[in-house]
Amino acid sequence: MRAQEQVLLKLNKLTKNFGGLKAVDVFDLDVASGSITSLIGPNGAGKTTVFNLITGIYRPEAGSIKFDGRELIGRQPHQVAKAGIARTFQTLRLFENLTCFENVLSGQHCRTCSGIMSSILGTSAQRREEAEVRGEAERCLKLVDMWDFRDELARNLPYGYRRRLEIARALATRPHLLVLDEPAGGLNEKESADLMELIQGIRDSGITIFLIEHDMQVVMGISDWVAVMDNGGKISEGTPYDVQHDARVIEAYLGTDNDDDLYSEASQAAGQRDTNVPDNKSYIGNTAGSAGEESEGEDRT
Amino acid sequence: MALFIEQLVNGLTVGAVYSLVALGYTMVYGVMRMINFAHGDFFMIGSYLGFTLVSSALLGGAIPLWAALIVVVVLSMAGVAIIGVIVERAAYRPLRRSSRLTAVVSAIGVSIFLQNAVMLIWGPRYRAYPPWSVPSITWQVGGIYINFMQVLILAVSFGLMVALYLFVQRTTVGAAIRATAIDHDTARLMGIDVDQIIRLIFLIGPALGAAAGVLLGLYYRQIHFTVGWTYGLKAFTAAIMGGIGNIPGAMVGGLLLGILEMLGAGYISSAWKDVFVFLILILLLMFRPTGLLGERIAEKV
Amino acid sequence: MSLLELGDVHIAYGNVKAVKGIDLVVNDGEIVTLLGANGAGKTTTLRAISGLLRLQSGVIRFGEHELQTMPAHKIVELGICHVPEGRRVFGTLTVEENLNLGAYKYRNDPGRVQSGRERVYQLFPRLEERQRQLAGTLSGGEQQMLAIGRGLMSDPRVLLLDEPSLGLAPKLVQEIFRTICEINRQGVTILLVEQNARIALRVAERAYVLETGRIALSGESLELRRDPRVQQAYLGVKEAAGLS
Amino acid sequence: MAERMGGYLSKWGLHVIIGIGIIFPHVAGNYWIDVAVFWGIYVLLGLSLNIIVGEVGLFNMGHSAFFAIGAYTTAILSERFGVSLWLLLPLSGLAAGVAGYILAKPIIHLRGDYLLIVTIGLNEIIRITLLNNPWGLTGGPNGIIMLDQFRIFGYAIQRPIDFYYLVWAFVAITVFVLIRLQRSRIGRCWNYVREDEIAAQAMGIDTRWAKVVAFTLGAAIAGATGTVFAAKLVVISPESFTFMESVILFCIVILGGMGSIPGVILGSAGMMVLPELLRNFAQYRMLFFGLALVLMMIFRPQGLWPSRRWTTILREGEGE
Repeated sequence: MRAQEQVLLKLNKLTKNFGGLKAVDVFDLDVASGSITSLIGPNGAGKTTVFNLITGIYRPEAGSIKFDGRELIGRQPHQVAKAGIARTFQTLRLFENLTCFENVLSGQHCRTCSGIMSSILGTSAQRREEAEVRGEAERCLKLVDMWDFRDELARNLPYGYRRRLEIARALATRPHLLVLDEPAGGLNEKESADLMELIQGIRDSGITIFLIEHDMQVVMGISDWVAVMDNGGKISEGTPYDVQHDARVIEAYLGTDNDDDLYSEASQAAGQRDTNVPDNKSYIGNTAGSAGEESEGEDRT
Repeated sequence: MALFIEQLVNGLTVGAVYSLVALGYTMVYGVMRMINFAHGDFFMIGSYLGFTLVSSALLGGAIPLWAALIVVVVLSMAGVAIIGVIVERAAYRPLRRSSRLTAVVSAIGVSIFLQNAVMLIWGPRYRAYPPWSVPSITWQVGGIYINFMQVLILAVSFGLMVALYLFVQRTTVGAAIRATAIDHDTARLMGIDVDQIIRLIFLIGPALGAAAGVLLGLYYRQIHFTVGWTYGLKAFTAAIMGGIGNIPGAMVGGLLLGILEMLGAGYISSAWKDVFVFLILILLLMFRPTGLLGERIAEKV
Repeated sequence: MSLLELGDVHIAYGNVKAVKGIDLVVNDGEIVTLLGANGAGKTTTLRAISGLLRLQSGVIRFGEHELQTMPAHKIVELGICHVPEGRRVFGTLTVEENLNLGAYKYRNDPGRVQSGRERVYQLFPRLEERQRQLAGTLSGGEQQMLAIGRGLMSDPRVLLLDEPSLGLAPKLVQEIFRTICEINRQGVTILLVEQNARIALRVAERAYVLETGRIALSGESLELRRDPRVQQAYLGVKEAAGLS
Repeated sequence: MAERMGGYLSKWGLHVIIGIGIIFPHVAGNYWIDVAVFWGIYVLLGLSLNIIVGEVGLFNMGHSAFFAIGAYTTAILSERFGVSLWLLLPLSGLAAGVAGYILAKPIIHLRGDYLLIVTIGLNEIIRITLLNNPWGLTGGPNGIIMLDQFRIFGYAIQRPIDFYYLVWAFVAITVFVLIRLQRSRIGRCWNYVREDEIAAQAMGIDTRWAKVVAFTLGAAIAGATGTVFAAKLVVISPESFTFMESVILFCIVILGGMGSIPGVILGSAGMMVLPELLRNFAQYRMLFFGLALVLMMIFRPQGLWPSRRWTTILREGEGE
């Protein structure tokens, strides 16, 4: 069934080293057009590096990235954006001292063309374009339900809204593929639920979604396809259900050690603590807890 | 060949002075990420203090001339170190949390203030160290001439640089300086009083600058209240060449700059030597954007 | 018995309030954990205790001292040590230099520094093997060991640990937490901030749950683990059930 | 004009200021009119540097190099070939702009302080080159004497009052152009680059291009200002284009408030007019001036008239 779907983004034998350390190691993945595809894996597995390779921030040592049939390797980040891939960042990168409206306007830059002269002269073409740009920004802000915040500086927004604003900004580039790096990081349950709805809405509007996420509730709830990464390589992929029951995935997340002795020691110290350890499988649902704010590349640079 | 070696020795002499001044720039930058534009003026004040001390009765002959000169250097260093600490407290500490450019303008204000203060105290005209302040001894080594001042400059500069290097690399306080340069907050968590470290930096840097000022005053004899800018700019260039924030870098950068300058003067023309130096700087930075020994800064994404 | 006490602590970054009135008590000898999502104010609270942040209002009491106006280095001298999130070892310094800096307040007492290092090497033998190596070349787990070891060098009465499990493989997390229990047994009181609620609630006696700058829940770890709200929000129990 | 300045001033306030500006030279002495002329020239230079430093956040401390290129282009072409100043105005701008483009292209990727020293280096290279009188073009340290003036239907603009109106007319035009740019796609993209370069790239902005455009435009405006300066000063020599000059321009932008047009106008007043006002203190005036700069930064780090956004960050920086 999967073979029949149209592939929008095709990663083929992607490899990236940082000073001898293989961050991404012969990684393959297809992202089907119109799907929500998730990339999961423990911290340091290389997920964010894959995103940085796709969006042109890093250049791979080997492999290819085909987007809609065209090769992306060698393109600058702004060219990738122009080609139709928009992204958000794990550690938010908003234009902090600009208003929400101005933040979203930035997405339209690569879809417009007025230059210095027409801006100075205020030609009719320029004014028309400006009106369109503003209209589009308004649409994107309203889409994420943030129109009321349009004149607020990005830095003054509550955390949850900052995440949404970044998505709105990315949408303003009118992408075919939206790449989200831990969109639910730091959100509470209600905010995560709203976010899932938002992401599904975006997908339904025809934009393919590729995301990294630690919150398994989000991943399993909305993904059509899940790929699992560990140590730079893909260890499993499939539907959410398949992945959850893959022994290799459970191992990657949990390690194989039995951790009973830790707790018995701890309980000796405390006197009387519960040593009842739940079985490994349920732990998967909890990896939300280990979602870090750190960038993955850190250990490697 | 003789010309080459002669210019090399001249270059090393001037370069050693640049290194001393560059150390002040680099240490302040390393710890505070700030360019202290007033640093050249510490150098200039040092040369004026030295001038006053030399002209006074100090060189009366009670102690040998070279020892008296060392005393002059030490006293000037102490005087300027006090000024350095005062400047830090009054003009920089209140700005520590503001933007870096704010601190740059404040430093420029300090520089204008110090220059004019010196002008009011010592007068606007050129001053000259008395001719008897330096013994006119010249040695001939393998076909080239080396004079007393060159030996004194090389000995004092290298002595100070080795001492500084050992202090920073081998002592716990030195490690605290390096730690503060890496991360203020974590340094504070170690129990390091960051304010105290910064005060220490503003004691050492200006003191080294003052030593350079006295030495160069003795070497060229003529001093003026505006030379701080000229030499400050050279030393700043040296610090950047070596990789700003890096202590061995400042030493290497200073020596390299001195040698380049003197070779440029010898082989091209002294009118164009600074053009030659800046061209090399620009070329260097085009290929090594963070200087010779500067760390590679890879921005975290 | 309370060793460290926070009373109605408020903290803001600019005009964004991060902590809105926290009361918290840590008793001598305990392990207490502070749980909550990203941005709930956990790290901010620790930074306020260690003097890196100023309070808007409130009191932080440590024994007979009031910490809220004290500079960070004085707080270290009193015996509170904060091991920051993300390890923050000094990468271009050697392991040994890092440890020595941890004992900065004993810098004039080489014997004390020496014995401190021996204690750390006993807890983390791997650090001894690498004492001459630059800290930046250590693996993530080793860096975490170094960060904790460096903290212990000041011989603290209270250790503030911020996310010691962050970015570590599960096996290493267990190793680190085993050592944390060991340190506690040696008499060091521990205030632990963790996102990994499951493991934190196992080693801690009591826990506070922060939500957007306020304490939402608090109590014995045992009770909290059975509290359905905690199970749902932090342990994923509901989802776990849904999975299988 | 009035409606465009509306973002900064009430319409009424603007009219009053324009009114005062028109009346001023009729009540003031020639000395103060001259001060106002130089103020205007520094406003033009400050505005041009503000594009680079304030809008895009590039540390350029060698801006007087472009000013020099413009002034020398004017002086040389006017004296040797008798080219009219009205023609030289765009020509000098073009020359400086082209120089800016060529010089900026290979160095624009440098970060903060490294770019700062390179621009200082360029400034020095150009100043020393002018000083060394290559091919006998620049007249060495004595410079070039330029006798031609701006002429309007044969009327030579020579008196201070004429210059006053000329310069401030140029200021008005430049302000108009810059406000248009600030509110356009180009101006916005400069701010995106200043705020976060990586995010700007991810939004599809060619940040290198944006920076080079800003640098070129800033250099061009400074170059055109060089023509006005040459006409006013008569003697063009390297000492007008030193590193110190660039530092003053840099201070104007920061003192006024980065990215703020009225800030530049006030900042130049601070850097040019304040020392004149301090003349009563005779030899102490520069001492006070240095002190004033420090105090300004301590008590008003966001600048005299900050643009809206910069206020917020600096205010919060203080509070922490």
